[in-house]
Amino acid sequence: MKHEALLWLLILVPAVTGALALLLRSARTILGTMCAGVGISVALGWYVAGKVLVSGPVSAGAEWLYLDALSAYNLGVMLLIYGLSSAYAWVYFGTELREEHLTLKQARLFASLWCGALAAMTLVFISNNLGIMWVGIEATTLLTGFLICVHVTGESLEAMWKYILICSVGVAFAFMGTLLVGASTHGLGLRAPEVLLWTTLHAHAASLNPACLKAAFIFLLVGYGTKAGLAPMHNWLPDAHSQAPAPVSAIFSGFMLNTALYCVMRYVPIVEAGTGNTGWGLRLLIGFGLISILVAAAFILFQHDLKRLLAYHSVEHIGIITLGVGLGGLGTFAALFHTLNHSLCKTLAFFAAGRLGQMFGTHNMTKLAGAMRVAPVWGVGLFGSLLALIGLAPFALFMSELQILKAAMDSGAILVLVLFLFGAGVVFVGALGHAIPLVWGKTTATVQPARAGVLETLLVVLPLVLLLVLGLWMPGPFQTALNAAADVIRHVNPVSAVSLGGVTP
Amino acid sequence: MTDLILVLVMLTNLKLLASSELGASIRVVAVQGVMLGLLPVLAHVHDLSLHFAALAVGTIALKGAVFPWLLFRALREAEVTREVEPYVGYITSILVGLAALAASFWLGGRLPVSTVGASSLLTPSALFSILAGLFLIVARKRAVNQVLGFLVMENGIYTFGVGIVAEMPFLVELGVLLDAFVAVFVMGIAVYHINREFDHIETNRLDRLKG
Amino acid sequence: MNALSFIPLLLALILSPLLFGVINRTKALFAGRRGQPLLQTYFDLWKLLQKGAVYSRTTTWIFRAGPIIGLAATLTAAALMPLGNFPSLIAFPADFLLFVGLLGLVRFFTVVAALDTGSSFEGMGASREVFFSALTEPALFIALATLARQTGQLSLSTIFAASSDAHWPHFEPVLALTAIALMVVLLAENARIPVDDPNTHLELTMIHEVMVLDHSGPDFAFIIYTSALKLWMLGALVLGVMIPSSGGNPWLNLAMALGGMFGLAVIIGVVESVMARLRLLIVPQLLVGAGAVATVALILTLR
Amino acid sequence: MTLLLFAMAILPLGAVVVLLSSRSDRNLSWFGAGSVVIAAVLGCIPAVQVLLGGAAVQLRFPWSMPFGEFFIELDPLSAWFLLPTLLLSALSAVYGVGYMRTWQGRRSLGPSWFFYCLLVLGMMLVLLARNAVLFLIAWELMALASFFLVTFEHERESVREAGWIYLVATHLGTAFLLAFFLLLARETGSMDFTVWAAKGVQAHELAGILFLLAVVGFGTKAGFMPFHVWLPEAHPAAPSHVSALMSGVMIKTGIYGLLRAFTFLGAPPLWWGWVLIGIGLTSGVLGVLFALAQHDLKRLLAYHSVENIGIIALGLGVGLLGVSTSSPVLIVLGFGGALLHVVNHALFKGLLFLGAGAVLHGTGTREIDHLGGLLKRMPWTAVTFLIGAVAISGLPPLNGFVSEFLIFLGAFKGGISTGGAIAVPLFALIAGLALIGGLAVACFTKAFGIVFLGEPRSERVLHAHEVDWTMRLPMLILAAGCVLIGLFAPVVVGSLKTVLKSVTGLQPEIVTENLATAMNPLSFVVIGAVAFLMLLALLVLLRRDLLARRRVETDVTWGCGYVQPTARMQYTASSFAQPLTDLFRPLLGTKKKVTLPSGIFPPEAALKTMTPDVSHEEMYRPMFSRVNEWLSQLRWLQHGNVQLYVLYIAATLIVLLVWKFR
Repeated sequence: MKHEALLWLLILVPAVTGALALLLRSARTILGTMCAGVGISVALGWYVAGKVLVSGPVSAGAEWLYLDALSAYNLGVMLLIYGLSSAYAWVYFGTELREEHLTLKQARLFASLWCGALAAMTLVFISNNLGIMWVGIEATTLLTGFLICVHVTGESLEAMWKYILICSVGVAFAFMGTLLVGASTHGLGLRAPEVLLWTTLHAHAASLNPACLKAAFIFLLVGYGTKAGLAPMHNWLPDAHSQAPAPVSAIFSGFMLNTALYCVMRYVPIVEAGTGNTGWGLRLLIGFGLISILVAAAFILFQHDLKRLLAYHSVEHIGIITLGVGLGGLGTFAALFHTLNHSLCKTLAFFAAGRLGQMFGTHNMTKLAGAMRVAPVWGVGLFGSLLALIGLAPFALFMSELQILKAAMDSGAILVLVLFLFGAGVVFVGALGHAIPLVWGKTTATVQPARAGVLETLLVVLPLVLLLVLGLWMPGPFQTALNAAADVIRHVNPVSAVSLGGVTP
Repeated sequence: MTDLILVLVMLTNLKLLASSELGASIRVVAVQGVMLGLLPVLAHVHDLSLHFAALAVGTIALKGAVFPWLLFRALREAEVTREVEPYVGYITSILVGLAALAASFWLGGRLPVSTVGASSLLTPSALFSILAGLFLIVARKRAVNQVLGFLVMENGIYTFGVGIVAEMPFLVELGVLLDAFVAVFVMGIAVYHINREFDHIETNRLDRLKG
Repeated sequence: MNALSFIPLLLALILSPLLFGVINRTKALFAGRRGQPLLQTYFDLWKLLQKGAVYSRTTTWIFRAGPIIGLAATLTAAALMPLGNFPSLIAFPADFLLFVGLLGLVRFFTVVAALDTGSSFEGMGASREVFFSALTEPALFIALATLARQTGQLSLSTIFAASSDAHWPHFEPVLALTAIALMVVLLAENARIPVDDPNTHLELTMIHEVMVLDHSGPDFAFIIYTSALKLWMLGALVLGVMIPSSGGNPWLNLAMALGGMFGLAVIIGVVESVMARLRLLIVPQLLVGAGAVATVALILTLR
Repeated sequence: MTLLLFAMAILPLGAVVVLLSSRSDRNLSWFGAGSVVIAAVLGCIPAVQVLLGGAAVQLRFPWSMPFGEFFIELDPLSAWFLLPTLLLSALSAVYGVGYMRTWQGRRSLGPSWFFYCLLVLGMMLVLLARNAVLFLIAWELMALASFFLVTFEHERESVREAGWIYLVATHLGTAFLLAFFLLLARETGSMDFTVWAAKGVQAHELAGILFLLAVVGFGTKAGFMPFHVWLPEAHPAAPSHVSALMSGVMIKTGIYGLLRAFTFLGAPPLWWGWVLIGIGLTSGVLGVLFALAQHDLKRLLAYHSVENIGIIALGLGVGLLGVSTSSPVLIVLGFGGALLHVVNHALFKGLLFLGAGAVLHGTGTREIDHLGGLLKRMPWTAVTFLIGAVAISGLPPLNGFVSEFLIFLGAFKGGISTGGAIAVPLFALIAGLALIGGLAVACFTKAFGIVFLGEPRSERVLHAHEVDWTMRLPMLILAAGCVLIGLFAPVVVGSLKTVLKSVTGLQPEIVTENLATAMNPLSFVVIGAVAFLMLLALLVLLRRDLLARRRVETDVTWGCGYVQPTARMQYTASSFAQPLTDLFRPLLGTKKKVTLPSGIFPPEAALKTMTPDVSHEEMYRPMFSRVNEWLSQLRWLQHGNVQLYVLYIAATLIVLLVWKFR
C-alpha cells in the first residue's frame, strides 16, 4: 500500500540527509543538501497530509505508524515552518560563511542535527504508539541540545545545559505518565504490542482506570508541558531561544513547543473519556494556559533582549493555545488555528531578529533602535510580526484569539475571559512599548544599511501575506480540515462547521 | 525476593542523599542500576522469556557499566575536588528523603497499578526514587550530581516500568534505554564543555541568563 | 406680531442713550454737582458720527468690523426683547437663546477687535471681559430656566406676560431671587460698578472701556450706542421679572415699565455713587454668587 | 448599493497602487487623493438617496470566516454618519496633496497615502457593517491605519510616544468592545446586528452591563473623559489633514457605535441618561478648560474635540431620558441635536484643524505664543479660521448654534414640564452648556486673536506665506458649509426626520410634529440672522458714507502714553487665559514657573505654565506603574539558577498530585 511507504519515507528522507551531511566536504553543499532534503520531505509530507485531511486516516507498520487529521494538520504546519526556516538558514549561515564565522565542522554538526531533529519530530507525529512518540520527543530534546551551541560560548553552554537538564527531567515525567497510561489498561487483556497504541486506547478509553489516568495526565501535562514551555515549567525557554542561532530559535518556538503540546492533545480525548467527560483534564489545561499567559505578560514588560522578548511571547501563545484546547468545542478549533498563526508569525519574528542581530551584532533592543531605517525589509518583517503577535487585526492571530474569547464567553467562563483580556492587554502595552522605539527609534549603532535579497524579501512577505489572508478569509477546505483535526481532540460536543456560521464548506 | 531488591533500592537512595563524595555516589548508582537490571528477571523468574533476558542484560550493561564509566570520565576531565557541595546538609537531606519515602507510600497506595505477581512495594519505591532523584538535582551544586539525580529518576521510572513490563513492547523498552544512554552521554559532553569553558562544574554559578 | 410689538424696539432705539444721562445725573447729584445734560449721550453720538477716524497700523479689517457687527447684533437682539407685557417684535419659543447668542457674538467681536490692536492693555481688558462673561453666562441661563419653569413659558414675551401678572403674590421669593441674580448679571454685562468702573482714568483697572481705547469716530459712536442698547435690554429683562403689572391696560403697563427702566437707571447711579469697584479678585465671587442665588430660586421651583 | 461597493473597491486598489508606485513619483499624492475623492463621490450618492427617504439597502455575501458574513447595510443612521465622513475624507485628501508636498522627495509618501485610503475604507466599513466580526475587523483596520498616519513623523520622540498612547488606548477600548459583542452574541446566539436589534436584551442588569461596556469601549474612541487621553497626544502628532479627519469624523464612529448599541439594548432605565449627561458635562467643561490652558494650537483643538463630544453626549443623554420617560419631544430634540452636532463638529473642527495645519505649514510652529499678525499674511486661512471659531463657539448665525439650540430647547422643554429626576439633570445640563459656551468664546477669541491678530511675536511669522489653492479650497468649502447650515437651519433639521425615525423607531408623524417644535423657532432664528446680516450691510454702507468725507489717518496703537510699543509687549495666550486657568486651578492642576523681576534694573522675568492632562497624570500613569510593579514581583521566577527551575517543576508536579489525590 502506497501510503505506508510514504510514511516510512517521511522519516527516512531527513535521516538519510542528516547522515549525508556528515560526509560532505563543503559547507555550502552541506547547507544545500540540507535544504534539498527538507524540501523533499516537505513535498512528501504535504502530499500525505493532504491525502489524510481529504480522505481519512492512514496507518502503516502494523498500526505503529498512524496519521489522522490532527497529526496530519500538525505535520503540515511543522513542515511549512521547517521549510521556511531551512530557506532562512541558507540565508543566515550563508552570511556567516561569507564572514567566516562558521567552520565546516559546525556546518556539518548543524545540518545533520537539523535533519535529525526533523526526523524525530516527524516520528512524533506519525507514530501511533505513545511510547515511540515519547522516544521522538526525547530524541528532539537531545538532538536540538547541540543546535543551541553551534557556536560554543559561555552563555550558549549555560542555555544548553539548562535546556538538556530541565527538558530531560520533564520528559522523564512524561514517560512516567505514559507508563501510567499503560498501567491504566489493566484488566482489559490487551496484548503487549497494542497496549500503548493510541487507536487502541482511544477505542477503550471509557473502560480505562480513571485514577491511573488522572495521575498519568498530571505527569504527562507537567512533563510535556515542560517541553512545550508552559509556565511555571518554562524557565529553560527564554535562555535557549535567546542563545540558539536564529533558525534554531525559529524552529524551537515555531514548532518544537507545539510538538510537545501536540502530545498532550493526543491524550486529552483519552483522559476525558476515561474520566467520564467531566472536563477534569480540560480544567487543568485552562489553568496552565492562564498562568502561562499572565507570567509571560509580566516578563514581557521588562525585557531588554529582543529574542528573550519573543521567547516570552511563545510562552504566552502556547498558553493561549492550551487555554483554547481546555475550553473545548470552538476553543479547540481556534487553538489549532492559532497554532498555525503563531508558528508563522513567530518564525518570521525570529528570522528578523536573527538578521538584525547579525547586522547590529547584538539583540539588545536599545541598541537595535531604528531597525526600520537600517534594514527596511527586515524592519517591516519585525514590526509586522510583532503587531500580529500582540493580536492586532487584520492579522490571523486576532481572529483565532477572538474565537477563543468567544468560546470562553459561550461556556460562561467569564473569569477566564477577563484574565485572558487582562493578560493580552498587558502584553499589548508592554510589547508595543518595546516595538515602536525598536523599529523607529533613534539609531545609536553605526550600521550601514543592508540591501535584502529576493529570497530574504520573500521570507518576509510570504508569512505576512499568509497571516493577512488567513485573517481576512478562511478557505472552506481549510476550515473543514481544522474541524476534522479538532474533532480528534474533542469527540465530546464537536462543533460542526455549520454552527461556526459563515459559509458551510 | 523482589521486595528485598526494592528495599535495597530505597536504601541506596537514602545512601545517595547522605553521601558526600562524588565517586561514591556514582558507584552507588551503579549498584542500584545492577539491582534494577535483575528486577524483571526475578519478577518473572518462572516465565523467563528472551525479552526479559535481553532487557536485563542491556540494563545491567548500561546502568552498571557504561554510565559509571562515562561519569567517571567526565569527572576525570573536570579534574575537580570530589566534594558534593550540597545546598542542603546531609542530615537534612536524609530527613527530606524519609519524608519523601512516606509521601511515596501515601501516593503509591492511591494508585491501583500493582499487577498480579508484582510486589506492592513497586510503586512506592519507584516514586521514592523519582523524588530522591529530583532532590539530588535540586539540592546539589555539581553538574555530575545532577546527572546522577537524573539517573536515579530514570531508575525510578524503570522500576515502575518493570511493574507493567508485561504490557510494554520490547521496541519501546529499547528506545527508552537508548534515550537514557544518549541523555547521559550528552550530559557528559556538556559537563566536559562547561568545565572547559568555565573551569568549574558548579551549575549554580551558571546564572548569567536571567530575567 | 402686530403693530404694537414694534413699540419695545422703537422705545429701545430712541430712549436707551437717555439711561446714561440719568445715571450720570444721579451720580452728579450725589456728588453735589450739576452734572452733564440728560441728553449728553445723544450729543456725544452726534459729534462722533461727524468725526473722522484714526486707526492703528497694527489693525486689520477685524478692528473695523468689530463695532459694526456688535451694533448689528445688538439691534437684532433688541428686536427680541419685550417691554412690560408688550411682546417683542420677534417672539418665539426659546428666543432668549438667540438673544444670549447674539450678545455672545457682540462680545466675541469686541474682544477680537481689541486683540487686533496688539495693545497689551486692550488684551488685558479682553481677557477680563471673557473671564467675567464666562461666569455670568451660567447665572443668566439658570435665571432664565427658573423663569421658564415657573411660568411654563419658553419665550421672553410670554414669560414676562405670565410672570408679571397675578403670579407675584404666589412665588415672590423665586422672582425676587431671580431678579437679584439678573441685576448682578446686568451690572456685570454692562461694565458698571461694582464689577467695572466706566469712568476710571487708569487703564489698568478698566475692563470694557480699555477694550475700545483705540476706536474713534463713527466706530466709537456705534460702540457707545451698542452699550446703551445692551443696558436697556438687560434692564428690560430685570423689569420683566420685577414689575407686577395689572394685566389690564397695556399703556399704563408700558408707562410703569418705562418708569421702572429709569428707576433702574437711578438705582445704578446710586449704587455707583455709594460703593466702589470691587477688587478684580472679588468679582468672580460676586458672579458665582449670583449664579448660586439663581440656583436657589431654581431649586425652589422644583418643589 | 453597487456605487458603495465601487467606492469600497476603489479605495484598496488606490492604496495598493500608491504603495507600489515609485517614491519619486510626483503624482503619487494626486493619485491617492484622487481615489479617495472618487470613492467619496460615489459613496455620497446612495447615502443622500437613503437620507431623502429612500429605502435602506442591504447586501450580504457569504464570507468564509467563522461567525463572519460580509453583511453591509446602508440605513439612515449609517448614511447620516457616512455623508460627513466621505465629505471630510475627500476634502482632507485634497488638502493633504498640498500639505504633504513639504516631504516630497525627502520621504516616500506612498505608505502615508496607502494608510489614508485604508483609514477611509475602515471608517466606511465600520459605518456599514452589520456583522460583529466584520465590524471588529473594520474597527481594528481603522485603528491600525490611523496609527500609522499619526506616526508619520516617527523620527520625533514625541510622535512615537503619541502613537504608543493612541494605539494602546484604542486597543484597550477594543477589549471592552470584544466583551460587549461576545456577551451580546451569547445572549442572542447570533453575530448579526439585525438579529440583535430584533431580539434586544431582556434582562435589565445584563443590559446595564452591556451599556457600560459600550460606553467605555466606544467612548474611548469617541474621547469621553476620562478615556480621552489619546486625543491630545495623537491629534497634534498627526499631519494636519489626518488630524482633521480623525478629530472630525473618526472619533464620531464611537458615537455611531453607541447609537447603534442603543438599538440592541432595549428600553433604557433613567440612570443611563444620567450617566451620559454626567459624562457629557465632565467632558464638555473639562475639555474646554484644558483647551483654554494649552499653548499648542493643535492640542487646543484636540481638547475642543473632547468638549464637543461632550456636547454630543449631552444630546444623547437628553434623548435617552426621553426614551425612558417615553416623551417624544425629548427623544427627537436630544438625539436630533446630537446627530446634527456630529455633522457640525465634523465641519468646523475639520476646518479648524486644516487652518491650524495651514498655519503650521506657513510658519513651522504650533506654539500660539510664537505667532501673531498672521491675518495680514494668510488672509484666506484667517477668514476661514474665524468662521470656524465663531461656529465652534456656538454663536449665531452659524451651524454650531443650531445644534446646541436643539439640545438647549430639549433641555428647557423637559425641564419646565417634568419632575426632579429628569428636571435636575436637565437643568444641570443647561447651566453646564452655558458655562461651556462662555468658556468656548474665551478660548477661541484667544486662539484666533493671538494667532492671527496683533503683531508677529517671532520672526517665524515674518516670512509666513498663504497656502496654495489645494489647501485653501477645502477650507473654503467647509467654511461655506458652516454658514449654509446656519442659514438653512430649518431645512437641515427637517432632513433629520428619516434618521431620527430609524434611530428612535417613533412614528413618522410623531417625529415630524416634534421636529416642528424645533423648526419654527429656528425659522425665526434664521429671520433674526438675515436681519442681522442686512443691518450689517446697512451699517457698513453708513460707515463708509460717514468716513468718505472725513480724514482717516493711521498711527501706532495707543500705548497709554508709552511711545515705543514692541511686539513683545503684547498680551500672550497664557496671560489671556490666566484669570480663568487660575480660577480653575484645582481642576486643571496647571503648573506655573514664575521668575519675578527683581532689583532696580531687572535682568529677566519669565512665566512658564504647563497643563498636563490630569487623568493621564493622576489616573493612568499611576495605574500602569502599579500594574508594572505588581507584575515585576514575579521577576524572581527567572532567577537564572537551574536547580530552582527544576524545583518549580517538581513542586508543580507534587502540588498537582497532592491536590488531585487528597
